[in-house]
Amino acid sequence: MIHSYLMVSVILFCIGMLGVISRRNVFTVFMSIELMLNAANLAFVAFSRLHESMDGHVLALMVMAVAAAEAALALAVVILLHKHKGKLDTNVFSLLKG
Amino acid sequence: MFEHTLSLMIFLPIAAGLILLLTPAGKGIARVTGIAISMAALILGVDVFTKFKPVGELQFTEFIPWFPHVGINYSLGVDGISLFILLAASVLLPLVFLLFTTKEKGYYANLLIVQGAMAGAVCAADIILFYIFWEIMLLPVFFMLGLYGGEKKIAATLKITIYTIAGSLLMLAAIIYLGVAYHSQFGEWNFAISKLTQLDLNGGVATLAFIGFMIAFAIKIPLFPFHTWLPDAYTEAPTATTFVLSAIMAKIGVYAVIRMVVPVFDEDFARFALLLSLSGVFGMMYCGIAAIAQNDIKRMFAFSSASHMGIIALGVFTCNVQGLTGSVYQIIAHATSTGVLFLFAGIIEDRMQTRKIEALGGIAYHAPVFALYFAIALLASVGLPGTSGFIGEFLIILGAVKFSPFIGILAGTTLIIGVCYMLWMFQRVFFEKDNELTVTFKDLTLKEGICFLPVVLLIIVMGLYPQPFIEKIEPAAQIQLAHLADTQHVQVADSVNAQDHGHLLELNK
Amino acid sequence: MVHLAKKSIKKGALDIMFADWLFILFTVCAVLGAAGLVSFRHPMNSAMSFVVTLISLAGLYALLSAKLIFATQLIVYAGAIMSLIIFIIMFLNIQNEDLPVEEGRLKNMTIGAVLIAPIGLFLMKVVKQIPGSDTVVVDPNFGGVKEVGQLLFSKWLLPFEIVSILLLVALVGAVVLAGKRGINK
Amino acid sequence: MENSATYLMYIPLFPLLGAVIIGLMHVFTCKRPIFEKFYGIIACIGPILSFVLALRVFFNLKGMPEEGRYLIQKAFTWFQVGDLDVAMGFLADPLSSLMLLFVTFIGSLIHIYSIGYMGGEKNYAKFFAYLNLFLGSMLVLVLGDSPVVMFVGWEGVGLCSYLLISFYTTETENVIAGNKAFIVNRIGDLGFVLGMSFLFWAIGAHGFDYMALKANAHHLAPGVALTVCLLLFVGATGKSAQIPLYVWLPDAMAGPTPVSALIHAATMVTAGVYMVARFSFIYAHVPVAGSIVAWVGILTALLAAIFGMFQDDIKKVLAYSTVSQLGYMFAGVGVAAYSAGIFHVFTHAFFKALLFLGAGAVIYAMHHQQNIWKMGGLKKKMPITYYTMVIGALALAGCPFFSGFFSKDEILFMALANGHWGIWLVGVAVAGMTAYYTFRMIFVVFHGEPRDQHAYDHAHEAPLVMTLPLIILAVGALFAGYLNLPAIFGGDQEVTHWLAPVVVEHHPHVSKFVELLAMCASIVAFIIGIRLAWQRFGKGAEEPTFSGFTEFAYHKFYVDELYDSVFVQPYKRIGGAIRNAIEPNVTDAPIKLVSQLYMMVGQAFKVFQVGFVRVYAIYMIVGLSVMSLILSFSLN
Repeated sequence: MIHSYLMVSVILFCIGMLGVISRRNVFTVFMSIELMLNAANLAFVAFSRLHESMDGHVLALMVMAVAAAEAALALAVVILLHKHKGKLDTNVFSLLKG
Repeated sequence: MFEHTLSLMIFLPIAAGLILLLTPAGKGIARVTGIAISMAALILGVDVFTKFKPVGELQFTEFIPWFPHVGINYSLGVDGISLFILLAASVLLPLVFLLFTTKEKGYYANLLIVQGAMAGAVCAADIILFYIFWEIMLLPVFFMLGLYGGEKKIAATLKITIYTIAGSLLMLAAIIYLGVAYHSQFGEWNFAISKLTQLDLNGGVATLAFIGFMIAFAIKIPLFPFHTWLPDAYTEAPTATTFVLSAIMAKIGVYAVIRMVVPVFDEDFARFALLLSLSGVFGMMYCGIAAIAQNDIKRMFAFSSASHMGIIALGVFTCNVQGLTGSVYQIIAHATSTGVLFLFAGIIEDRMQTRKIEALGGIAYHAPVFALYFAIALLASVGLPGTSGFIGEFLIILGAVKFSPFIGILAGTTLIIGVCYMLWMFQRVFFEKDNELTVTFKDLTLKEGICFLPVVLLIIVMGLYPQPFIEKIEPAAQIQLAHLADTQHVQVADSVNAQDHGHLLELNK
Repeated sequence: MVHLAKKSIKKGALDIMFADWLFILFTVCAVLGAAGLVSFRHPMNSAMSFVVTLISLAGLYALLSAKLIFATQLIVYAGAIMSLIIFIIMFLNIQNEDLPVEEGRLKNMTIGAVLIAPIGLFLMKVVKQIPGSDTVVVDPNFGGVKEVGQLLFSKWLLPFEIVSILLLVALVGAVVLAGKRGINK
Repeated sequence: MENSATYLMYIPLFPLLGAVIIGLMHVFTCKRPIFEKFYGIIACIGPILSFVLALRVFFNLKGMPEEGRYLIQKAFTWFQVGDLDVAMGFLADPLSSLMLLFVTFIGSLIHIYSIGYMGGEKNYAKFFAYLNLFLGSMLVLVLGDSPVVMFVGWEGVGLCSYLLISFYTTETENVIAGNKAFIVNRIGDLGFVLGMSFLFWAIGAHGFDYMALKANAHHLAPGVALTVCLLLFVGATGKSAQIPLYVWLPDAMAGPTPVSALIHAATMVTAGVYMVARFSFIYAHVPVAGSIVAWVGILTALLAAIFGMFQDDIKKVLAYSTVSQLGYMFAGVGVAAYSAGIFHVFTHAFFKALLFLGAGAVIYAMHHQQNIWKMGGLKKKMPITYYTMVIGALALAGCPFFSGFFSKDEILFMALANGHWGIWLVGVAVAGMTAYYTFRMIFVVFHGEPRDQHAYDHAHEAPLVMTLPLIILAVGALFAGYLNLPAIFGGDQEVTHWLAPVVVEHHPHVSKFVELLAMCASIVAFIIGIRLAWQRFGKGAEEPTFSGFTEFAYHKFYVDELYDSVFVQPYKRIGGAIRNAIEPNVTDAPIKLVSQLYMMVGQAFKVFQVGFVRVYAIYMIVGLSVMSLILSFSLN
């Protein structure tokens, strides 16, 4: 029973990864990351149910807090980048080149 | 004063340095802090020296469990060998803070950290603790060299980094091997140096560990083929850093050999002693000959320093008490003579804006006090009797003759080689005709003269009345050699049937 | 306890059926939403489809008796965070020409899927090997606000405080990053 | 303890203190000089006080029974490591007391002379500081009660010699001469140090002072004893300018003349002879070593005498004659005639100091002209100098009844008596050559017509502070020989008896006839030498030109050039090679290799650094994917 939930978690996680690596739109990439976080949350809750302990719930809460913080920062960065370059393409931002 | 004197000597400068780095203090405050802290360390050092009893065991011990389940503890202590390196550091470093006024805050902070870490490295009685301080000690040197060095500072920093990191890694591997060996022999974890000396190490892996240790320390000393980082680093580093490197840090390499390699790897040490001493002697001759061809005064001193370190290291490898005591004594003598010579070279560089020997000349006519101080340090460096340099050099040669007459004769050539390049340099810098540049040379100011006076007097006092120092060193030297002596007795006894024994071992396999 | 377990088995037949249906519904919605998220070209469409996923996930949480999480998922995630994202998308007023040209999107996604497939398969394999008991009815208060709250403020107090600092840092960071006016204009 | 004396340490201490005081005064007043004679007078106090103390030592010793005739003072433990226990100790026995007496006496005289000679010099105070330091070191050398303490003085005098040779530091040649002296001395010191080391490991464990060493000397194995003797002798050749290390002494004449007189004629250079006599308890056991010492000595005497015959610098002539006389001394101690050797040291100190000081007066009068072919006829202008120098020259040349005659003859006679025919023959020949070159110098300088009229007109007799020491030394050169009058002249060889408790020697019985014959041979050689000199130079002669062998000898057999090309140049060239070739290419190779390796690997990996975040994520995924594949298979 729990296994099905975990399977869903895995599927969502993989879709999130796919979004991160195959899309160039900043927003889509960002939301894909959020999706991966949610998939992890689902796994936490599922395990919590399995072990009948609520630590997983607490962790899920924390992940949400982190996601909120990440959203705030990431969106700020997106705004900044959009102001600088006027584009939402991740390929425009290639400052990491060695 | 109280029971944590050593900890205070270690952590006071480190803490002060870190605070300086983290706060927006100006360079004036940094320098005043440096003077205050190094003076405090000097007072503590003198306190330790006066309370030190001339026996061989560790004194002023401190012990705080740190990771007791793996046998790593915070344990400190000094014996007659580490005492003097500790003292050299605390006596000489105030000079640096007093004399060099133009540096930035980060420089003073780094110097303070180095001072604390060096004290830690020589006081550590636990090998892991030693390793930690050893690494802390090296870090600020990279910064000082890389940030405040001369023209080719990056290349020099790169060289010293590659060498010392390689050495450190080998040493770490060897330390871990020692811990594991102790665990397998005694069934518990322990990294205290005094415990590790009880290990019975033989076999290929032990030899590898020995080589690991020796390479790490040979790089630091530096012994002959590992010396190439030295001329560049010493030449490019700012004066005070060169001073710290040559006067104290190189000595910690020798100290580590005496303290860790000799008692722990007694058998391997005895086996490799001839090779090592050859390396020491050859390094002495090689660097001494190279020194004569240098036209940069600092680079010449760098080679001279390497040459002397070869002789100092040789004293350790002779495996007898005269050589070892001479070596420790020479450590202090060399710190006061060559270290001070580097400071003098710095003064010349500051005033003349050049280090080229050809560009100088006739300084003695315009700066008699400076010339006098310089000459005294130089004579100590060439080992003239009546100065500190002679006692150590004589004892080392004496020990080397006992160890092997051939090595002894080669070691004796240091008397000639040293004097050749030193006199030639002195002639071209201080004598002959002065030129437009050197006419403007200002003699030492009153402050500089007073700062250097104690060191110059120390050179002479240590030459005329060395016994108070030697009586503290000798018992410790005897203890370090005790293991070695046992080993040699066993070897002599075993040498007759060693071959049969070997066959038996193979059969058993 | 034995009594309770028996009761759950007896009563279970009908409940399980219903819960299974719900599970299937939520799962399909979540996966479809996620698929939409990664495949739509315009971020607005992606965001809307992501909202579907989030709400479905909230349903799944409810099925797992995580009441507090169910509520926070709806309020904080689907509510606050998503509205923030949508707000920003609308704020930037993204037109079609602003979007990056992604011609080989399908090809990319296929290759990506091939790359990711082994990871997914491996994870599934791991999941299958987790020793799981069949559903046991839990305490009715499991996952309630009070219980989770007590746990949060006793055992997890320190991490909780650290997270609060993290939020503060994020707040300051966002202000600093986005608050700069007139850069590069 | 009756043999302890607490005043011994003050003998070297007085001049050393003087050196410190004058040195400090010089440092603080060199910018604003004060009345210069002041320094000179302070400088003279130390040596004179030491001389008084030396007299006290002498009379104390004389009052003691012959067997226990020594005074000892252990000031403090110098250093003690393991078995090695060295005290800062001083020992006065007949040998050192004799040395003490003439070192302090001649030292004092030369200090007084220098007050006049150095007048008007720029670094007047510095000169006296060095001179005092030298005398202090020399006294440490003489008084040291163990080889190590002796070595302190040994190196100390070497240092002062360096400082004083290169005293006029603005001229590069002077500094180079100083360097040469110091470095060559250091080569000898290496022998000394090694000799000490071998000696210590052989018999030093029960005490490393002369008393203990002498008591244990019979434990020495013959091979070790020979090694020790030869190594110590290497030290002696350095300090006392013997083959092969004699080359520094002629160059050392670059220093001021009083320095040449004190250091390079009377005292320091005889330290080697003193040292061999000190260690006579070892040399006596190893006749082979003694023969080597004697032969090296007599060959040096011959070589230096040949060179001396062709020099044109007045001081160089005297320098080579010093080398030559030192050779005699070594021949003496080598044939186990220690007292004769030391006696020659004693007389030589007088007449050679006298000659140097006289030469100094001449140079002073001629305004620092040293070439004898620019002088001539000075007899009328400088009568005191002339007559005192003639006395000195007669003593040097071994004229009968002058001091040099007795001491030199004693050596030659002892060589003959101990069966060293060859040494005796060479010695007699050298005696003739000595007479020749000494009087060649006297005749050219003082007789004939002035060759440089201008300089001659300005020449004048030296002031009293300079002539007074000359006269005193002349008296010494005349009568010092009578202290050890051999039995054949009715004397009872007082010096030999005085030294007998210290040095180990035996006196073979030889018939009076042989003794007389040997003496006649010496006298004949002396007469031939002086006659030849008179014939050639007595009535004035022009500067000769050299060809063939004489040219070869004039250039000192090109030994300096040989040493330069065999030792100095290769040394510098190796240094240069290390600097230019080995350091950058060989020893730096590993580190260059490492950094190049890093560069190459870095270049290789640069390809992957495209700069797109997404691509980095893809790398990560690829890694994860591969790991997953592997793990999936391994999970089965």
